[in-house]
Amino acid sequence: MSAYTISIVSIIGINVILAVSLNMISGFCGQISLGHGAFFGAGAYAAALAMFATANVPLAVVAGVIAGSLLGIIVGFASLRVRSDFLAVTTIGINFLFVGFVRKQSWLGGEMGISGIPPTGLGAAGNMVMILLMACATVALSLYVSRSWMGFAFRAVGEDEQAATTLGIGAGAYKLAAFGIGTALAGLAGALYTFFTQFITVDAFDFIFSVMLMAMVVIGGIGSTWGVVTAAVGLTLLPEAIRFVNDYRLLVFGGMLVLVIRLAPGGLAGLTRNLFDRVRQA
Amino acid sequence: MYYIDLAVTGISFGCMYAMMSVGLTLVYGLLRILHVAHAAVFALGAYATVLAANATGSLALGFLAAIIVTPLFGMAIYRLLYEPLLGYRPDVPMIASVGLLVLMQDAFRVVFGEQGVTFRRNAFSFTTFDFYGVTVSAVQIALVVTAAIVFLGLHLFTTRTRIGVGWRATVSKPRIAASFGVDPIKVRYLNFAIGSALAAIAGGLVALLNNLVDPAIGFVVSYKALAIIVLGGLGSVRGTLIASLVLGLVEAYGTIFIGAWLDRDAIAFLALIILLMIRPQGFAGARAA
Amino acid sequence: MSAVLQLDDVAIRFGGVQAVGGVSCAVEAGDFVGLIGPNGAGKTTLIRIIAGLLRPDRGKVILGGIDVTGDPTSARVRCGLALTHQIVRPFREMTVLDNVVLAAGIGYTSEPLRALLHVSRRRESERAAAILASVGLAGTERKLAGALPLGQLKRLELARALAVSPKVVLLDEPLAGLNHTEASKQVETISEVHQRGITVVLVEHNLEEVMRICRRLIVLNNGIVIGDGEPREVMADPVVHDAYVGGGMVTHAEA
Amino acid sequence: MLRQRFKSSASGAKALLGFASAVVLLGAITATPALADIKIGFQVPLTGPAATDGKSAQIAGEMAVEDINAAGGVLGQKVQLVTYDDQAKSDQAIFTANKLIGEDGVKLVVNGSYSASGRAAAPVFQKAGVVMISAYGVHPDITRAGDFMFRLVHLGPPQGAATALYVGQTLKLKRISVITMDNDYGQATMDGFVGASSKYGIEVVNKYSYSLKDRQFGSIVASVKRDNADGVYATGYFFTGGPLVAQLRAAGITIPIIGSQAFDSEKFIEIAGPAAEGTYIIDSFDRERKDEALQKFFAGFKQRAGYAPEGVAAITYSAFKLMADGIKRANSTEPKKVRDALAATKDFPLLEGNMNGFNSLHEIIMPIHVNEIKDGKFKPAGEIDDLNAFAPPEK
Repeated sequence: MSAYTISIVSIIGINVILAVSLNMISGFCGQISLGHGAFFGAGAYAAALAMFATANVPLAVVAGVIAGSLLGIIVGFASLRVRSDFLAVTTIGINFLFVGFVRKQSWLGGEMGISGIPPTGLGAAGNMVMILLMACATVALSLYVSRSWMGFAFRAVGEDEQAATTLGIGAGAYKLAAFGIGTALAGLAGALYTFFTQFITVDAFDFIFSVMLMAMVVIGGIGSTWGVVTAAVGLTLLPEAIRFVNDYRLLVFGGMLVLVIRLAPGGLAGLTRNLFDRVRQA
Repeated sequence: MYYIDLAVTGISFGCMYAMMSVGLTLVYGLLRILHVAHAAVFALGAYATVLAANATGSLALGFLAAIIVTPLFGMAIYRLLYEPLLGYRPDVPMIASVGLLVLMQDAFRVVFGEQGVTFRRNAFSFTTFDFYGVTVSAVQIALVVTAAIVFLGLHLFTTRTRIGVGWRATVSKPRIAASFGVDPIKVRYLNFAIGSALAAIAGGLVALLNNLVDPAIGFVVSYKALAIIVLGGLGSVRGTLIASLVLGLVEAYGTIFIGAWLDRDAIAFLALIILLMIRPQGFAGARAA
Repeated sequence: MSAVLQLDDVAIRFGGVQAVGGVSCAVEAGDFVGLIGPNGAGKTTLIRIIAGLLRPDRGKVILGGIDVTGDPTSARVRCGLALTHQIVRPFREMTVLDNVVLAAGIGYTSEPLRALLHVSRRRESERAAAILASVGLAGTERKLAGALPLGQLKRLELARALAVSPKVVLLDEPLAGLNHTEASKQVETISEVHQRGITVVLVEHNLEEVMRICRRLIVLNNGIVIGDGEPREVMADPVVHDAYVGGGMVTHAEA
Repeated sequence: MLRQRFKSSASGAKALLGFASAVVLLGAITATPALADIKIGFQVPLTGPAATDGKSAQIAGEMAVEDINAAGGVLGQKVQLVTYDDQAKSDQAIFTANKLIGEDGVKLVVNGSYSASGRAAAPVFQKAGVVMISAYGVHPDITRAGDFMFRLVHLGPPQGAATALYVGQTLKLKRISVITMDNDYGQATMDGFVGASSKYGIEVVNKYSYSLKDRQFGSIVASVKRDNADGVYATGYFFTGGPLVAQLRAAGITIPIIGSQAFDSEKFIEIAGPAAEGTYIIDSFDRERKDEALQKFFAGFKQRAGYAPEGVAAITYSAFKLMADGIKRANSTEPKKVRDALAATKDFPLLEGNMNGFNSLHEIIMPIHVNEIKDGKFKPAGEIDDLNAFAPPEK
């Protein structure tokens, strides 16, 4: 396997974790978050610091997960206080605050970022395998959650919070749970990203990146794990496979986002379901 | 003098933010959509101003071109993007709007180039006045004066003219307004037209102030204006005006006094998040709740 | 018999208006109570307080002996309270069956961690199907809830309320918007619910039906209780009568 | 909700399919590679916030390769450019580096991007034994990644130190207000200036900073006015420096303004207009040098891009010329031999002037040229040739 394949598979794995975890917050539980990059970044920075302190990979993963979910639960508490459209703006705000804060922190490398992060010792291929395993675990978790009573309750909260409450479902607790799980996974992705690049700068976690993640979720079909996985893989590969997409990346992604919402709001998942229904009818 | 200089800066920032955001808040008030692509309208206004001004040699024609082109664009966004999505929850058109902004921003880059465009003749940009040691530039004065005219005009329009009253009524009580013969669809187009035209004027003025229109010009608007209209209590024009001025001043002083640990963009959002935690319904209260 | 639902001097003010001004009452287990009053009497406010959507300025709400005044709605539901909304709120994108299954799963969903650890819905599906049949919705299980007509949605609302295994159900205008046939069907179902031993508190404008099925009537006016007791006796009380006539509400109370 | 309406999306499916096939078709047309002998990898930021510089670098790179091939290529072989967009982001840089190594089998690379890219790509290339010349990435980490790394631009701190020398000794300014752009380039350069300032008797009156996205500097301008300093030193790019200088002058501040290297663009003069007059730009390239290659490049670039080349373009062009020269001197495309040839470079003519060579860390050794804006043009305002005053770090 060439170094190129290894790195593209690694990035795909990381993007899958990010998109699937965002889908748990925004798709399953209906809490639109446009600041997923912040949790990703928190995990990456925490893992980087942990690697410098201990050079212990599991510990760094744990640090990333904790940092991501801590920030996530704080935002989750905010989500309990604000209306849903305020939440989108609040999460954008969290993203800008995170970037604006880290930029100025010399202990986090400020603008320079953090480089020379100790390697995991697994090599590029080993890292890739680790990333893939984590991505598979994330997908499995997502599939499990959507089948469990928790996923059921998430759907209820996402659709009508008050109605859910009258069925004994504590909407607040579930929103926190969604943010907690989703952002913990984003933190995990952050740690893996740190292992992959061994060098992080805050620009990698900006608002535009969060928008790209949301694009993956929406294009894949909000709420559908497999749809989102497909979109994450496809949208990561597309610029690689097609030169035109590479040169006009934002044009294409933005355009796809608009077209999908406008013409096929169910995303890829909706399209397949639709096709499947028609085949069955025929 | 120094603090007055900063205040002048802050007020002119504030007026600029107010004109950028008022269209956004109008759209929200009417349709409950966070019209993020308003930033693309703003950028289009800036490009139209500079390109038309350079082509004709007249700044006035530049602005005229901008306030002709952008309302059309704004109304097209409503017709082609938002109207078909009105039945969905508000997140859906918002995400589409974000997509449109990203698309437009890259389109500006492709069409007008990475380098950006500058005014060929722009004496206006470099004219300043000195009031007892406080320096005020012509563009700053233009910003404040335009904002004052615009907001006063908006106020008069919505209280004194038939169509304006109908518009305001539609925003607050759509059904009652409809029963009095106000066509809600017309009002929506009017809403987008006026909001877009205001953004275009703001865009043109910012273009003058920077003497540069680059593809990223709208981006700052997109997120800062969002913060502002939430601070202003979504849908409230007066709240937006107040929030803009406050944010302008906070930024003007904040850049100097807290710039060492937080950058300017983050200041707006820090204020936003603090406010939302204390008053989840925003400055202007429960009007949009 | 002990009180399943007890209000203790509950009061709330909105601005200058005393919407509810010190209401105390106890609903015994197995009772069937109608809560009535003219428009603006404070019924809706009181229901919102009982449901946990509003917090009273003073007083207590006690459910099955537990003070739940500070608890959110979901916690009250777990204490044995069930609610139906005046305006129906089904999960429109779920099937009818899923709507009820979700309610029947309250044992899992009341605790996110427990919800995460359980997957099987078989038992709840069976129970939900039975409940749907009991309210006359058999055959609609696979339809999307959003596709049901209003009459059926009202019954779905009731089915969901039953599925949480409540001790007491609070029905907020379950007949509103129904035609005559639908209404009498719905009344029948409610009676059956009561016969199963569930305490019912019914808020309804349709006084005729209320008089017919309730065992006890509580009348609110201007935020206070002006009558409480056996329906016919209460309606015969001149104070109640005046309030109703004075409130502009022509009734068939004597009919 | 979104899931609600998927039934109505049949037309959507068609439209999407149509769009996708159009994209695929376009891709097929543009992706056919031309066969060539020596591949040189090229990482440039074509999208994202660094696209302005990336575009110039890309044009310059293409011109360089065309010029090299027009002159008969290298070792009798043609040079082929393999360009990838790294968005000036670290993950994309790693990604495209691996792609260059693994897919394209490239052994020689020019990184025409910012530090974030160069820093991330350097260890990857080093490990694979690929020679990389960073054209204008200023972070020290790039060359520290190993001996296959070279840099053609002065490091941030030496640039800053040279600026202090020029400000203190040539311009003889004592009290300076400094304005830092918040990115690695802006910060590193400013650190060099502040660190060396006391050596030349400069007092830093006050420090301010702004973000890459800022175009309005009212607060900073008001503060600088109050500082009452002898001069202002600002780091930044032309698109931030242009508005900054215009606003400083508009506020009636008449003291000398000294700008950092990335102010170097015709666009800077265009944006700042008459306010640009008298601005000093440190490490800006001498456009008037009587050099045939320079004048030819200047005209060619302008014709091709529609605007005059800036420092970034010149240095990227030079990077390719140097790479070709390295191959020639090594008489091989073997990376190790090219590396040794490059390390031994002496007095090589870059577009910006002759470079003396590389130090042990493969940092460039070369005098720093200063321009001053006069009559809307870049005019030479001296050389800083005390090489010891801004010596880059050694291995």
